[in-house]
Amino acid sequence: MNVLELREIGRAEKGARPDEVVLALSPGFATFFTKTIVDVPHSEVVRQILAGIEEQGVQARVIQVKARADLAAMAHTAARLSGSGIGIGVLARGTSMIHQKDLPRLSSLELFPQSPLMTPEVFRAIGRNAAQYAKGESPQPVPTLNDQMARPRWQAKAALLHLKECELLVKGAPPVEVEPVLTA
Amino acid sequence: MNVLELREIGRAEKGARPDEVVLALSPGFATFFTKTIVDVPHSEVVRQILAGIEEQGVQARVIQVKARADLAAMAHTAARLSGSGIGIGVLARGTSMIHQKDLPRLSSLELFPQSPLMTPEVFRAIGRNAAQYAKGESPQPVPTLNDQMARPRWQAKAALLHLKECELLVKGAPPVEVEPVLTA
Amino acid sequence: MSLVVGVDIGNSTTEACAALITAEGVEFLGSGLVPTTGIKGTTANVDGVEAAVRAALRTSRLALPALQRVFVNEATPVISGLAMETITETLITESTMIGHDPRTPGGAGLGVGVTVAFGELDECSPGEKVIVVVPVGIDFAVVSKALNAALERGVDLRGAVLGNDDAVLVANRISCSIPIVDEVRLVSSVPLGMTAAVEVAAPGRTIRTLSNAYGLATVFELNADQTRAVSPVARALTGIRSAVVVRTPSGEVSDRHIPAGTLELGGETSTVRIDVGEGAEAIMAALARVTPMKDASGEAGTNVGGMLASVKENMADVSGVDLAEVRIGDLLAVDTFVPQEVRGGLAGEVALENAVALAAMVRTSHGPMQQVALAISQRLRREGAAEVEVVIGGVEAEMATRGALTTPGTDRPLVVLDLGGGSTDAALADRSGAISTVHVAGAGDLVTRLIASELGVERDVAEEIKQSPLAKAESFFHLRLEDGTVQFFEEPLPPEVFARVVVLSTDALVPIPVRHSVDRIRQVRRTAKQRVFVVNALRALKQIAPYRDLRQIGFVVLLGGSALDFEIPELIADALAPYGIVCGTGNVRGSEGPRNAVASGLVLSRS
Amino acid sequence: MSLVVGVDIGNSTTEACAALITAEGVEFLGSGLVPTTGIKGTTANVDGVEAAVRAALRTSRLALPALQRVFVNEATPVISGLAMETITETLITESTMIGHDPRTPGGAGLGVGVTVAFGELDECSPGEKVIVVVPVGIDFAVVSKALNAALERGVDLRGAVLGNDDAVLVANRISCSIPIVDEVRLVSSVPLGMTAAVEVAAPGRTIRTLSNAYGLATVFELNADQTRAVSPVARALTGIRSAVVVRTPSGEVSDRHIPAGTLELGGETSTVRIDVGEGAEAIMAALARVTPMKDASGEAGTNVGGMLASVKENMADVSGVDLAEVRIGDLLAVDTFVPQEVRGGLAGEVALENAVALAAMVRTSHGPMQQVALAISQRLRREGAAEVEVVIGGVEAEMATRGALTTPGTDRPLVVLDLGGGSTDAALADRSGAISTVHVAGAGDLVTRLIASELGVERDVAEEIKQSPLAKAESFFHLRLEDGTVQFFEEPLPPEVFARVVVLSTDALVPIPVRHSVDRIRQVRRTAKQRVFVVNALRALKQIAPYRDLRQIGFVVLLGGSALDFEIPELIADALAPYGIVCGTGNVRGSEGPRNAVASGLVLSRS
Ligand SMILES: Nc1ncnc2c1ncn2[C@@H]1O[C@H](COP(=O)(O)OP(=O)(O)O)[C@@H](O)[C@H]1O
Ligand SMILES: Nc1ncnc2c1ncn2[C@@H]1O[C@H](COP(=O)(O)OP(=O)(O)O)[C@@H](O)[C@H]1O
Ligand SMILES: [Mg+2]
Ligand SMILES: [Mg+2]
Repeated sequence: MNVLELREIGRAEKGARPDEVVLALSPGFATFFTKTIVDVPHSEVVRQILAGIEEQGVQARVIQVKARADLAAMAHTAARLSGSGIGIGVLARGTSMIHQKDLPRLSSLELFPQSPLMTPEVFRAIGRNAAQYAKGESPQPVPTLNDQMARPRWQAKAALLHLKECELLVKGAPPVEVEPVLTA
Repeated sequence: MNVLELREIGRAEKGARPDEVVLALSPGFATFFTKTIVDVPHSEVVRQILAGIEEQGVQARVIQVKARADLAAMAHTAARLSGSGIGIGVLARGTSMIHQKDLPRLSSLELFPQSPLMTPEVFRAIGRNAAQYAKGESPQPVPTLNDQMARPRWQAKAALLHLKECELLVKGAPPVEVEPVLTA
Repeated sequence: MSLVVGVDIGNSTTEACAALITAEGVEFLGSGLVPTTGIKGTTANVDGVEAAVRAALRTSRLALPALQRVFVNEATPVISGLAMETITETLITESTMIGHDPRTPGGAGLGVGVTVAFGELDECSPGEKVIVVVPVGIDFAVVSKALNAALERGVDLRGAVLGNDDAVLVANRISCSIPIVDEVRLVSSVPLGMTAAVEVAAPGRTIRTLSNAYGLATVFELNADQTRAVSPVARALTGIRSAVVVRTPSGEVSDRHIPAGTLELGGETSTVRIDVGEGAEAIMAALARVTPMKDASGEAGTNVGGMLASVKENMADVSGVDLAEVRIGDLLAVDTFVPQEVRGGLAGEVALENAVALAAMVRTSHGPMQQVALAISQRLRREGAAEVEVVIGGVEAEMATRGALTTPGTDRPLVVLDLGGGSTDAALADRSGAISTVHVAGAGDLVTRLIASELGVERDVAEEIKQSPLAKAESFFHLRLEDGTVQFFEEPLPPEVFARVVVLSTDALVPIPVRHSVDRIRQVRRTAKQRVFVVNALRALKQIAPYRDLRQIGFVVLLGGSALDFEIPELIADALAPYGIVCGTGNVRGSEGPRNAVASGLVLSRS
Repeated sequence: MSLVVGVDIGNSTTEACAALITAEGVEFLGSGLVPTTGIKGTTANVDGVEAAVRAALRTSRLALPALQRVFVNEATPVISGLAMETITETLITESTMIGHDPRTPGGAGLGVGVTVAFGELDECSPGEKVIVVVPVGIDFAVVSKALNAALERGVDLRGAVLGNDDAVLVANRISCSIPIVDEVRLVSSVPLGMTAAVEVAAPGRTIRTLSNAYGLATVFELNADQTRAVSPVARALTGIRSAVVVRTPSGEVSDRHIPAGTLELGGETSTVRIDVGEGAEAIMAALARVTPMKDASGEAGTNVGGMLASVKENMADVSGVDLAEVRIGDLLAVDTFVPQEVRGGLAGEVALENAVALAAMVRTSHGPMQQVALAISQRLRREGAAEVEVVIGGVEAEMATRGALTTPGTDRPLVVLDLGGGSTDAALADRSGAISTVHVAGAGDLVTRLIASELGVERDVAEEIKQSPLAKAESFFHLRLEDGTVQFFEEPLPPEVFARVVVLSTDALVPIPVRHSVDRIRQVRRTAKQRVFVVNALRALKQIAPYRDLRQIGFVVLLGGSALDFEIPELIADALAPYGIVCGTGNVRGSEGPRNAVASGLVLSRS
C-alpha cells in the first residue's frame, strides 16, 4: 500500500505550455485524510489520475489548495493556472470535477458529484478525459453511475468529511504547487 | 487636421476576450511628438491602425508604455496583455511591429523597421493583418518596400527622435490603458 | 368580389393562399404554412387546413365569416418508404489480426516474436524473441516491472499487446523501445505460442509493413500461395497507425458480400430479380430494363422486403383500395455505408460496410377527397365561415405549374420540380398548355437517412446537419465556420460544445457527437444531397422531357421544402447547366420563394 | 570469388548493389543510391555511377581496387514531358457583375437601386432608390458622413459598392443597415445610372437571390428570354457570401471553352485529330481508338505542341537518332483545373478554369550504351579499380523482374510496376520466364504538377505536399495533424507557420502559402495520385496482362521512387483487389524495399 506525500515546491504559477493539465487537491487531501469516503487510498487516486493524463501524452502539474474546500472554485483555479486551460479538482472524500478556464465558475466540463461511486477506474478516466480536452479533442464524458441508494447511505459520512475539511482551511493562503511522492 | 489625445483609463490589464488586438504606443507618442519621422500625424497613425482592426470585426485596446522605448518589448507586452495573444507596437517615429505572446521577445510576426517608409496605407494594413492573426488566419505579410536611400537620408533624424523618446522613459512605470480621442 | 383561399395539402406541409377575386382580377392577401395533420388526402387533414386558412387570412383585415370559397387540391395520398440493407460483412477468423487503431499506442517500429502470456514471461529463456500479451486488469507498474525484469534476464522482448489503455505508460517505464498496441478488449483471445508481428508508426503516420502483402511475407517467411491467402489482412490494415498480426494456421480476414435479399421488379412484359447485394448501380440498371415499372416486391424477412410490404399496406388502409391492387410506383437505390463492428474482432474494430438504401413510393389516384372536402366545409362553417363552399380544385400538377409560372422570368415550356420529403415530383407544362407528370421515389427523408447512416448519428441530428452549415468550437469564445471565417461570442459557449463540431441551427448550436472533422461531415452532407436530388432531378427530367431530350426543356423551377435547402438548388442547377436549362428556386408571386405554388395556382385557376 | 557491383542508371536515381560471387552463390554486401547525373543513357551518367559504386562498397571492408566487374543495365534513354493547357475561360462583359467574395463585406440583405457615383450623391432626390459607388481613396469617415447626409435628406440608399476595404467601417457609421460590397479594385468601371442589386449574406452563409436566375428575374423584372440570357450570372455567383449585379444593356458572363490546340494521334492504320479542349476523357478515348499509337504531335504555338516537339528534339540530341525517326510512345491526359483571373473582372475575381495536363514519353532502344560503359570503365580505373571490367547487362525489364522476385512471397507470373518520375513501366514475367514490357507516360512528376496547379503553389512546395502528411499550427506550441491527433512542442514554432497549414517534411515544417484547409489540400493530393497512378496502373496492366485480362495476373510488385509514397501503394492495391491481384510494395532481397531491383537483378543474372 502506497503512501502519498505532497512535497511543496512553491507558489502555484500560471503555466505556459499548452500540453498540461493541472490537478488541484483539497486542503485535507493526503494530509489529514489518506483515503476517500469509500476507502480508495489517496495515493491511488493521484496515481490513476496522473496515469490517465500521461497515457494521453500530456503533462500534469499538481497543486494543493489551502483556502477553499469548494470543488468548483478549486477546479476553476486549476483551470486558470493551466497552460491548456483545463483543470481537475478532487476533494478528500473523492468528489471530482473537470473544469475549463473560460467557463463560468459554477459550470464545468464534467462533474462527479457522488463520491461513493468514485473508483480507481473512474479516476483514471478523469485524467484521460481532461488530457483529451487539453488536446482540443472532445471525449465521450465518463459515464457516471447513478446510485439512488448512495445518497442516504453515505450522507452522514460525507457531511462529516466535508466539515472536517472546512476546518483545515487557511484563509487567504494561495495554492501551492506540489510534487506527489509515492512510497511503498 | 486631427489632434490625438490619449486619455488614461487605468492600468493595462490582461484581456479575456479572444477577439481583441492590443496596440502599444511608445512614451513619446501623441505626447511629446505628434507625427512620425515623415510627418504622418499620430492621429492618422492610430486612426488607420484601428480602422484596419475594426474592418476585420475585431476589437482594439490601446495602451501607452511608459518605461520602455524598445519596440520588441512594447509589442510583446501588448501581445501578452491581449486576449488573442496578438499585439502591435508603434514608436513615435513610426517604426512598428506585430507580435505574438508565445514568440521569443526578439522575434515577431511582422516587422517594419524602416520608419520613413511608413504611410497611412501601411498602418491600415498593420491593423488588418494583426486582426487576421487574432482570428487565427494567416494573412499575406504586408509588403515592405526596401528603400536603400532611406537609411542614410533619415538616419540622423531617426537617431535624434530615438534619443528624445528615451529621455521620456519613466523607470518601472507600468503600461496604462488609454482611450484615443480625436478632435478636429 | 369574393374572398377565397386556395389550400394545398402536402405530405408534410399544408399551405394556403388568401385572395380577393374581383372583376379586374386577383388581389392576393396573405399566405399560410403549417404542418400537415395526418396522412395527406384523409379527413385527419382538417386541423391543418383550418390552421392554414386562418394563417393566410391573418394579415388581411378579413376573417372567417367573410370567407366564400375554399379551393383544395386533389390531394392524392403518396406513401413513401425507406429501408437500408447492409451488403458486406467483415469477419476475422482465428483472431489473426488486430486493427482497431487505438489512439494512444506506445513505442514505435516493427517487432516480431512468439506470443507469450504475461503470466508465463518468467519461463522465457534469454534470447527468445517474445511478443508479450498482457490481460486486462494488471496494473501498469506491475507490467513494467515484470517486463524490465525479463529484459534484464536477456529475454528478447520485441513487442507487447495490452488489454488496458496503458501502452504509453508502459513504454515510458521499460528500458527498451518496442511497439505496444493497447486497448485490446478481448486480449484473452489472442492466440498464444504463435509468431506475431506488432507495428506502430510515428504520430501522424501509418504502418508500412503489416499493410503490405509482401511485408507480411517477409515477416512470416511466406511463400507465394501463403502470401496470396494473407493479402486481405494487409488490405484491412492500410491507413492506420498500429496493428498486430498473428500467424495462425488458417486465420484470415474476409470482407465478403452477404446475401441481402432479392428484389423483384415487374415491368410490362418482363420481371427482373436482383439481389440487393449487387449494389445500387445494378439495381437501377435492372430498374431501367423493366421501366416503366409496374410493381416491386422484396424478400420476406429483409428490411427492404418489409418496407415494400408495409408501404403497400399503408396505402391500402389510407385509400381504401384493395391491397392486391396497390402497386409500387418507383424505387431509388443509393449506395451508402454504415459503420459496423467486425465479427471476430478482438478490440471492437469497426468497419465501414457497404449498404444499399432503398426509397420506394406508392401513389394512387383514388382518395377520399370528397370526404375530406366535406369535413373541411363542416369545420369551417362550425368556426364561423357560414357561407363557405369547399371546391376540389384541378389536377395538382396543373395547379403547381400555374403557381410556378407566377415566378418572374418563367415561361412555358416549363418543368416544375417539387423536392419534397418522400418523393420528387416533376410536372411539365408544354407550349400548348398540356401537363404531364412524373413521380420518383427518394427525396429529403432519404438525404437525412444517408447522413445519419454514414456519420453514425441519430436522424434528428442528421436533419440538423442537412439544413444548416457547420462550425467547430475552437475555444469557448469563438467558432470557426465551415467557410473558414470566425464568429466570436461575448459569453462563453455551453460546455457541451467544447472542441466539438456543431451545426449552426436557426435557434441554437447543435453539437455533433462524432469524431469526424468539419470537412468530412460537410462532404457526407453534400454527397448525400447529390446522390438523391441530382440523380432524381435527372431521372425525373429524362422521363418527362419531350423526346426524352433534356435540351427540349427550357426552364426548370424548383419548389418544395428541399428547394429551401442552402445547397440543393445549386447542385441541381450545376448538373442541368450542360443541357442549356435555366434552373433556379421558384419565387411564387415574386414573394413566396418555393412555397405556395399549388395554393396560388388553385386561386388563379378560378379567377 | 569475385567482387562485383550491379549498377542501375535510372531517370532520377542511380542505384548500385555490391556482392561477392562465389561457387556457393551470391553474398550481398551493400547498396548505394544517388541522384542520376545527366540524362539516363549518356556519358554524363559517369559521376553518378562512381558515387553509387562507392556507396555500395562502403559498408563492406572492400574497396575499389578489389572490384572486378561492374554490370550496368542497358539504360535506354526515356525522355518525358509534361504540359498543361487551360481549356475554359470566364469573361465578364460590360462589368455586369462583381463576384470576388471579399472577406469583410458590410451590412446584410438585398438592396436594389440605380448606381450613382459618390460624387453625384448630392444630386439625388428624396425617395430615389440608390446604390452608391465609391471610388478608391476616399476616407471612410468622409464616405460615412456623406451617406448619412444623403439619408437625412431622404435619399433611399439601398446598397453601396466601395473601392477600399472599408465596408464594415462604413456600415458601423451609417444610420441604416444596407448591404455593402468592398475591395472592388476597378470600382471606377462600375456602370453608372443603371439598375443594380447588392446582396450580402450573414456570416457563414451564401447569397440566395443573385445566385438564382429567377431571383435576378424578380429583382430586374425580366421576361423569360432575358432570364435565360442572365442565368450564367446566377451560376457564376453561387456559393459566395456577397455579390453585385448591374443591369447593363447586354452584359453577360460567359464560361466558354477556349481553343486549346489540336492533338494529332497516329495509329497503325488511321490518324485521329482531337482538340485538347475536349478534355481528358475524350483525348484518352481517341487514344484508345488508335492504340497502339505510332506517334503524336501537337499544334504549333500551344503548350502541348511545344512540349511534344521539344521532347522529340531532346531525344534526337541525346540518342543520336534522326529527329524524323523519333516517335512519341505514349500519352496520358488528366483533367485538372487552374485558378485564373477572370477577364473583365472588376475586383481581381479568380475562377477555377478547367485545364488538361498532358504527359508524354519517348523511348528508344538505341543509346550510346557502349560509350557509357567505356566511360565508366575509364573512370573507375582512374580511381583505382585497376582490374575492373564493365559489362552491359541484360534487358532492363528482365533484371527488374529478377530483382523483384527476391521479394519474399512472390512468384511468377509476376508483374513489376515501376512507379518513377516521368513514366510508369510494367514488366510481366510469365510462368515460362518470358518477359514483356509496357511503358506509359505519366508518373511522379505529373502528380506534383497537378498538385501545384490545383492549389496554386510552386512545384517545390507541391513536391513536399506530395511526399508528407499535413498539419495545421493551431498555436505556437502545437500542431494538429491531418489525422486529427496533436503534436506539442517545447519551443515555440517559427513565426512563418503561424496559423498556417504545414507539411511535416522529414527535416522541417514547410508552411503552405495558401488559404485552403488541411482537408482540401489532402483531397487534392490524394486525387492527384489517384488520377495518375491508379489510372496508369490499370492502363499498363491491361496492356500487359495475358488476354488483356487482369485476372490472369497473380502478383504485382511495386517498385521505384513513387512506390515509397505513403499513399500510392494502397490506392493501387485497392484498385487491383477486385481482380484478385495481390499487390504490394516490393521488398528486394527482403531488405531494400522498392529499391535496388534492377541492380540486384544484374548481379543475380551473372551468378
Ligand atoms: N430550410 C430547409 N432546408 C433544407 N431542407 C428543408 C428545409 N425545410 C424543409 N426541408 C425539407 O423539406 C422536406 C419536406 O418538404 P415539403 O415540400 O414540405 O414536403 P412535402 O412536399 O412532402 O409536403 C423535408 O425532407 C425537410 O427536411
Ligand atoms: N519518399 C517518397 N515519397 C513519394 N514520392 C517519392 C519519394 N521519393 C521519391 N519519390 C518520387 O519518385 C519519383 C522518382 O522515382 P525514381 O524511381 O527515383 O525515378 P526514375 O525511375 O525516374 O529514376 C519522383 O517523382 C519523386 O517525387
Ligand atoms: Mg493507449
Ligand atoms: Mg471589407
